[in-house]
Amino acid sequence: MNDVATYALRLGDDALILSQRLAWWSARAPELEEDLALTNVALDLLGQARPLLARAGELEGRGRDEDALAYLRGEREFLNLLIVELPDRDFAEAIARLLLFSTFQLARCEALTGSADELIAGVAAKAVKEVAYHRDHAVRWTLRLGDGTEESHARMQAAIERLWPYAHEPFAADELDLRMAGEGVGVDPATLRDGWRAFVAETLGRATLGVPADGWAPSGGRRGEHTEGFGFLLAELQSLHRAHVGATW
Amino acid sequence: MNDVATYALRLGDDALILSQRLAWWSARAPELEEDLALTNVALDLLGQARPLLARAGELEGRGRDEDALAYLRGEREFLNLLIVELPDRDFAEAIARLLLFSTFQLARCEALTGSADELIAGVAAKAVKEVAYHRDHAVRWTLRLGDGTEESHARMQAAIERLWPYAHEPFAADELDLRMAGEGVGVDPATLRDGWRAFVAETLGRATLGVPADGWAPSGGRRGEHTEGFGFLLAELQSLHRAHVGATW
Amino acid sequence: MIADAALVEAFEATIAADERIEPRDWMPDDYRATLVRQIAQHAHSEIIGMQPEGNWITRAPSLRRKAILMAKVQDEAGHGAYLYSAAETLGVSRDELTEQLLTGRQKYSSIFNYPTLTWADMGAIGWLVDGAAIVNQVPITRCSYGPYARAMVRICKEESFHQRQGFEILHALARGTEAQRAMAQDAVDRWWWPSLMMFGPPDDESPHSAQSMAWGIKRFSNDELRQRFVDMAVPQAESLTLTLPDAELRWNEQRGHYDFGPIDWDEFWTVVKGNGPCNRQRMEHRRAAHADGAWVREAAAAYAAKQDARRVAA
Amino acid sequence: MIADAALVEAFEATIAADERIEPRDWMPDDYRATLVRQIAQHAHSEIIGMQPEGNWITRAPSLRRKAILMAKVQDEAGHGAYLYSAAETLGVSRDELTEQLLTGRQKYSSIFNYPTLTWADMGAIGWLVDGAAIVNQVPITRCSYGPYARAMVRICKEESFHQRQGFEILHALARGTEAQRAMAQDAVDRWWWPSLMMFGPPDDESPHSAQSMAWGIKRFSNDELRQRFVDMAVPQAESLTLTLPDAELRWNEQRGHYDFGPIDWDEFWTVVKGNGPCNRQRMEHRRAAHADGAWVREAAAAYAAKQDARRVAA
Repeated sequence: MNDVATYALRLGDDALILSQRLAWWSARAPELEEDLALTNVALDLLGQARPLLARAGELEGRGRDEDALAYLRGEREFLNLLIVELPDRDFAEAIARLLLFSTFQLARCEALTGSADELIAGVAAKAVKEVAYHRDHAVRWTLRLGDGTEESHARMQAAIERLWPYAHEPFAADELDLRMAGEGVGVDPATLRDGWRAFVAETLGRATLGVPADGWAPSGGRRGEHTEGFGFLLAELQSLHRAHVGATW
Repeated sequence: MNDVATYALRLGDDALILSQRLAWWSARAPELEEDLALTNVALDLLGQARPLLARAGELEGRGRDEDALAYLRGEREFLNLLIVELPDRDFAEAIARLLLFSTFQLARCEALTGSADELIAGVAAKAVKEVAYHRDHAVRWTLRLGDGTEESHARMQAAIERLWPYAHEPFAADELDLRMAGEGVGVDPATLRDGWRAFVAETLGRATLGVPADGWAPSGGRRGEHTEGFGFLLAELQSLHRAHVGATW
Repeated sequence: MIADAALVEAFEATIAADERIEPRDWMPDDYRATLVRQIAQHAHSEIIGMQPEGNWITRAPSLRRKAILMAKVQDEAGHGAYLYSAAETLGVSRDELTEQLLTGRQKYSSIFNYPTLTWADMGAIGWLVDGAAIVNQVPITRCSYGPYARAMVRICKEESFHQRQGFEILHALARGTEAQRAMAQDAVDRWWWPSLMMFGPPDDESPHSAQSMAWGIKRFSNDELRQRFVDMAVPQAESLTLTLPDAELRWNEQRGHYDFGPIDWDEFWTVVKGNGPCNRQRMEHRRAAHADGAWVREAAAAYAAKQDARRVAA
Repeated sequence: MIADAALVEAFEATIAADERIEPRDWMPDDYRATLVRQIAQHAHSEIIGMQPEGNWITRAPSLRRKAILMAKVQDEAGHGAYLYSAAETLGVSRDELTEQLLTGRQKYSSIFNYPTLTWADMGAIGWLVDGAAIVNQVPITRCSYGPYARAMVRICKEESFHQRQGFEILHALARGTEAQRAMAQDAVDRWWWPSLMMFGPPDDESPHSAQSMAWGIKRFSNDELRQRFVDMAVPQAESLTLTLPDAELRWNEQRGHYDFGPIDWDEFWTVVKGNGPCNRQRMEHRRAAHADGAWVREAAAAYAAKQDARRVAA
């Protein structure tokens, strides 16, 4: 795959995999309105993923469409960040992840509206509004949970602590990121870090939550080195498609 | 598939699917010895399943081997009883299921040692000893949990209640069962019911546990109508094999 | 309290004129209770109905189908929300209704007590179950109770969209591989009879129907609606090149309708009474989701109370 | 308490004669502590080591491979059990050792803090990780402490069986489809360097080694064992037609050994200190399994106590 295709695939995989995780909440959310809201987020992300995967396939030029890329790659070929693939153990983790990721994603989308790749720019422009809503939603719940009951505060703090290590990877630029930034296709994510940190810290502060200490910073998603749970996510996602080789749906 | 092939497949699927469920306990059991014991049971069952699936494939005569039957059938083609496919929510459920199923399976194996199908007879003869151990193991834990602490008693009673409805299906003979019994290949499971009930009731009594009332009696496994969780079990079981069409391992 | 004769008269005149009763209008207690029961059951059906289809979201076989299915399940949540709001106009809170569902005192449609065993069930549910729902619900858009009628207008529009999507799923499968075609036929075989049962017991065993008809809540009898559904489904099945699992199904020139075989009412009552394949599972799932979410709802309430207190203090 | 000079002399004579110290023999406190630490770490490694391989049991690609993998993971549980028994002969209970593991005061081998990302990792772990373990452990079959030495005889036999199975997995993959071959090479690329780290820090940074050598607990230095492993692995890699990810790897005629590139000791220490990819996950998993099983262990204890009481009463 060429650089732009790989770059589009990274963006698409982030959205696809988080959408898959959020879809789990369908018929499981704490209240009906939240079921609607989380599914909305999942649908927005899926809507972002599809043209990005299609674009990656088109640039690759080997005839792979969005479904070939979603359903017929193995664990080591997915390029999403680790933070989007972690399973949620409770609602606090779903919200903590959405806060940490959508704050990053929004900044990335804003930067990518100027991408030299028209498709990427177009998806980003559309996504800015969507992701701004995701972030607002996460902020609202962070406040409610952080400044709610003793239990919700403890759970939300634990969720933030658990996810914090995975919030470093998005900002660690590799050579591809730098080349793409240089060519005006992408953005150097390191440049988004300060703004991200300021926003997250302010939100956590308002929610009476502490900002965790930095330390362990796992990475590997961009190289296809995922967490052990990721293979199970893919097994489920791909099971039906793979069981019917060559079928159309 | 002809009758004997289908019959062998039913027996094989019962063993394969329970083995898969028990394998989940690896590195998750309450103590090291129990990790060893549950894996032993799972290994025994897998060892029973393999020749039975192979025999089904051989009788079918379409070139399907044990792996083709295990990995390349869909949800609707598996013929195992529902009780073996249910996920365990705690250790009490694992034990309750093992008690209810292995008591049935032991009686069935004893009957099948005289099967007109040599392979089935041979597998049954070997399995009698293994399944007798499984049942003993389940009995020992039923006593410990039933007559242990207040919590363990409550959990074990709840587990028995939860699984009880699924303990009727094994004894409901369909036409294939009756034909196979008539031809001396199989056994009419209805004839095993009284012995099963006596043993289970006596064990529960010794464990200070109540025998649940009969009522709801779900079935469908023998027709390939499974519980909704079964598709996820298969997705996991088959994921790797299906991802590499035609590969050997 | 004895109703004022003038109020009764006004209510009856509104019904007679086929106009709408609105929340602030006087209405008989039985009318209110009947509506609450029916709207609640309908709302609960939407909520429980999310489970069998939600079961396939993570495994949908293409991204396009996944998006459509997610949106559909989301619509069901939305329908549940409108309907709870409609019920609230009758003076019951959503919390009360939820409680009634979770304790089993109010029902939901029995159709959702069947499992979704394959992807083709997404097609069969859309085509048959939503199809039957539409036949049931279109007359309710003219229901005498305004909020219910208006909710139903919106719901029916979306349901018909869902029905078309279900039909498309089956259409693609029926024209797909041999395995896909078999999957489609199997799903139709399993969902056909339960769909016919969705219209409820035969007219001669449906005790509440007459009063509901008189009140303009119900417009057609169970058997009339069932016939309408069969008449609609048969040609659609033909265009899908799938068969319906009823050897007695044939056009009756004289009646101008399709005749169909006897329904297994024993099965119907078994499922209604709680012994369908998934009754326990559906309720356990809903209770678990509700229980798991309790701390979140408490947090939201506590936060709101704190915010109010801050506003007052400021 | 000051040790009796005769006891010290007897201990040292046993060591000098390369005979075995047995549980009832007198031994220096430090000797005992060193052994407890080493055996416990070894036992914990077996227990934690069940996780990365257990991760693939439910997904093994053939029933034969599934059975072999289940049996292997079971053997690891068995090894853990022998080793805990060996440690118990030194006066620590399994409960204490479990506590030390769960609180992080005792370690397990860092190799298990790497994830198993594909099926080929089952091959690479068997071939490289078990291979390295065998090189480490074979000398321990001659350890001065009898119970540990004897446990190790049995363990080494099984490990060498596991190593062959791992080699076979890779062999099948390397001769399989293009995707399988790539999977095998990728696994070897990821597991090679961590396997070399299994022998511990270089000799000049391994403070405890000298005393362990003097006591006959350790027989060869870390670097000697590492070299032995490399010398063994290189021709095996060739026979697998897979490459090892080290451009500096080449035969050194003069030394009669393979030279190899520098090891990234920063990575080693990062993982040892708890920041490998899976340290947290492994510990959380073990703690959760232990906590989830607490009620079961309590029930077993309560039942046993009741049985004892009944026996006494009878």
